[in-house]
Amino acid sequence: MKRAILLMFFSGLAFAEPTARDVTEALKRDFHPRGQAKMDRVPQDGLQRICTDTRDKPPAALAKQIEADQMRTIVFPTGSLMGDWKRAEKVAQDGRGSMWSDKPGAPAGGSCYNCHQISPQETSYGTLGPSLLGFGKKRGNGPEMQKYVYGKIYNAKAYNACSQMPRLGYAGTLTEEQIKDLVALLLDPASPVNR
Amino acid sequence: MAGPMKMRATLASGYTDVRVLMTHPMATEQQTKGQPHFIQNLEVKVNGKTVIEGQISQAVSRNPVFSFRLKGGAKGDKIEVSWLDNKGDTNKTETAVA
Amino acid sequence: MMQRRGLLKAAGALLLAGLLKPFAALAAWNKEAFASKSSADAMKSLGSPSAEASGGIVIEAPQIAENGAVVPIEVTSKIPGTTSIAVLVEKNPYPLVAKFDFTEGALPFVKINAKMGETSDVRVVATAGGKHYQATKEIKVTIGGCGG
Amino acid sequence: MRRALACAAVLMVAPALAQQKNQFADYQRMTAEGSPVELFELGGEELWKKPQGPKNASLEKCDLGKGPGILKGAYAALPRYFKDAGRVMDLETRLLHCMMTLQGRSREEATKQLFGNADRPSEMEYLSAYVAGHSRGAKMAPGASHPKEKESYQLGKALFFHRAGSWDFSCASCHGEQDKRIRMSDLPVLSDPKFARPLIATWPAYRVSNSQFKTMQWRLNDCYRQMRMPEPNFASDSMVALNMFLATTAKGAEYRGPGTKR
Repeated sequence: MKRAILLMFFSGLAFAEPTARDVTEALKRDFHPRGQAKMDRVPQDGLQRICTDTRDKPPAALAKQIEADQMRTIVFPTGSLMGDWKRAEKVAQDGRGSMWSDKPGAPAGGSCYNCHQISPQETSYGTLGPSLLGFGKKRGNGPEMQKYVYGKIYNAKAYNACSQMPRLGYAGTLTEEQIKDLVALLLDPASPVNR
Repeated sequence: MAGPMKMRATLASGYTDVRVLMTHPMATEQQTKGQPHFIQNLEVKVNGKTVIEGQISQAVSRNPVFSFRLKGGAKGDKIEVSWLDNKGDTNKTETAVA
Repeated sequence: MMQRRGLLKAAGALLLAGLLKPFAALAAWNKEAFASKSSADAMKSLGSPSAEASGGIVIEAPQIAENGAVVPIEVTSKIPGTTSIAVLVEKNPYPLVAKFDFTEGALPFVKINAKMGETSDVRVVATAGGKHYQATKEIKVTIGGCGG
Repeated sequence: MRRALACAAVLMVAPALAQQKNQFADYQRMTAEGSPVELFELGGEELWKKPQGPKNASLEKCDLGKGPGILKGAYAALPRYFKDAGRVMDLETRLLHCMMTLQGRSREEATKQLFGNADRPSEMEYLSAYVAGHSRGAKMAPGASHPKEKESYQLGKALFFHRAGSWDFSCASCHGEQDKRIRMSDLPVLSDPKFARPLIATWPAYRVSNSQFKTMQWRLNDCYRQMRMPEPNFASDSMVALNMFLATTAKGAEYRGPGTKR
C-alpha cells in the first residue's frame, strides 16, 4: 500500500489502481490461516499473476509459454488411465476438498457438477464449464484421449493458460486414483455419460 | 422462553388479510434424533372469538409464517394468534386491524 | 392474608382471559393422522377416507422449489361451505403437514411454508357440507448451491 | 437430502433483470412474501436498545454516518469514510466500532460469535437486519468523494479480479461471465451495475435453506472459504473495500432488503 500512498501524494491525480503486489500485501495483512488453508496460499505464482494482470487474456506467445510450463507439472501414471467410473460419480458430486472447513487428509471431491453437466440423471449441474454429456462417445477413448482428460483434470492450465478450472491434481486436491476414476466416468462406454 | 412473534392485519377487498410470523425451531424427529420440537396447535381469534383452529406438524418450515383471510372485518378489530408446541411452550401476539 | 387474596385475584384474571388452560377448548392434536406414513392412512385418520376430485380447490405453489426446507403453498377453497383444509405432501415421511378448521368468521384460505424432502405431489383435502374433496399439484424440488 | 451447503452464488430476489429465464422466479417471489426476515429486524431492535458492556450503554447513539442514532437511509449510504475512526467502514465494521466505543466492549468480546446459526443468530446478524430495514426504498449511494473512499473502491476492484489460492480463483472466476450457473444457482456478474444492482439491493438476507440470517461480511468470508483461501479478518480494510466495490457498482439501486434468499 506504501506505493499507492506515495503515488497519491505525488500525483494528486485519480488513484493509480493497486498492482497485484499491492493486493497481495493487503491480503497478507487482512487474512489469517485457518485449518489447512495456510497463508502460503496468498502469494500469487507466475500464472496467477499474469492472468490477473491481463484479465485472463495474455498475449498468445505468453499463453503458450505458460501452458508449456504447466504441462511439465503433470505426472502421468503409467499404463491405463481409465479407473472405475462407478466410484467417480461421488467424486464429481462432492464439493469438499482443500478448504479450511475440510479435515486435512479427508477424502476430497472435485466439485465437478458445480460447473459441468456430466451424467444425465443429475439435473442440478453448473454451466461455467462445457457439458460433458456423451464425451467419450463423441471423442473416443483411446490412449491419447485418456491422456488429454487426465492431464486436463490434473492441470487444466496446461491446455488453456488462464482457464477458470482449478488445477485439481497440481493443487493436491484429487489423488491419482480419483482422477483416473473421473477419466473413466467421461470415457468408459459403460459410464452413464456415454449411454 | 418463546422467541418473538410478529403479525400484521390489514383490510383487503372484502376480507382482512392476516400475516403472522413465529419464531420456532420446528425441529423434526430426524434432525433431533427422536426429540422433535414443533408447534402443534394454532388459534386465530377476532375480538375474542375463535375463527381458525390449526393443527400443524414438524413438516412446517422453521420460523413459520402463515397467511389467513378473515371474513369482512373493520379497522380496530382485535386479532389474536396463539400457538402451543409439543413441549407445552406457548406464545401469543395480538394486533388491531389497520 | 395478602398471599391468599393474591391467588384469588390471579385465578380470576385467568378465568377472564379464558386461558385457564391454553387451547383447552380446541380439538386435540390429531396424533394418529400426523403419525400416518401414507396420505391414505392420514386421510382415514382425518375422517375423510375418500375425497372426490374437485376443481374448486386452488393450489398456488411454485412449479420448482430451489430448496425443500421452505416451499410456499397457498390454498383457496372455492367450494361453498368449506369448513376445513388439510395439506399433505405425498412423499414426505409423514405426509400430513397441516390441517385448518374454519368457522363463520374466516375464509377457507391458508398460506403456509412446508418442508419437502424431494419432488412430490402436494395433496389438499377440503371438507364442505360433510363431504370431502381433493386436488393435487406436483412441486419439483432441486438442491441449489454448490454443495461446497 | 444431500448435505448441500450454501455456495458462492446468491440469487437475486425480485424477478428484476433476470439474465436468463429465471425458473425460480415464482419460488423467490412467494418465499420473499412469506418470509420470517422481519423477526430478525425485531431481534435487532432489541439489541440496538439494550444497554451492554462495561459502560452499560445501548447503541442508540451510534453514528452510522447520518448523525448519532439516525437509522433512516443510513445503510444505503454505506460504506463510507468516518472521520472519528479515520477509515472507511461498512455496516458491520461501524457497528463493531460503536460496540467498542459507546459500550466500551473489547474487540475480542464483541467479535467472539461473529456468524451465528439457526439456533443462535449473532448480534451482528440481528443488528444488520434491523439497520438495513431502515433503508428500504432509499437509493444506494456509498461514499465516493473522500480520497480514502476512492482508495477503498480501487482496492476492492483489484481484489475482485485478483486470482490466488489453491484453486486460482478470483471473485470474477464465478461472478465474471453472464448467464452462468453453479449447480442451479445463477451467478450475477457483480462487476456490472446491471446485475449488481438487484442483488446488492437485497443483502443482508435471510436464507430459507438453513433459516439463518446472513450478512455481507459472512458472504465474503464464505466465498473466500470456497476459493480455497485462508480466512479473511472480520471488518478488515480488504473486506470493507470489496463491500465498497460492490455497493459502488450497485450505486443507484433502490434498496429492497433485508432480503430473502434460497
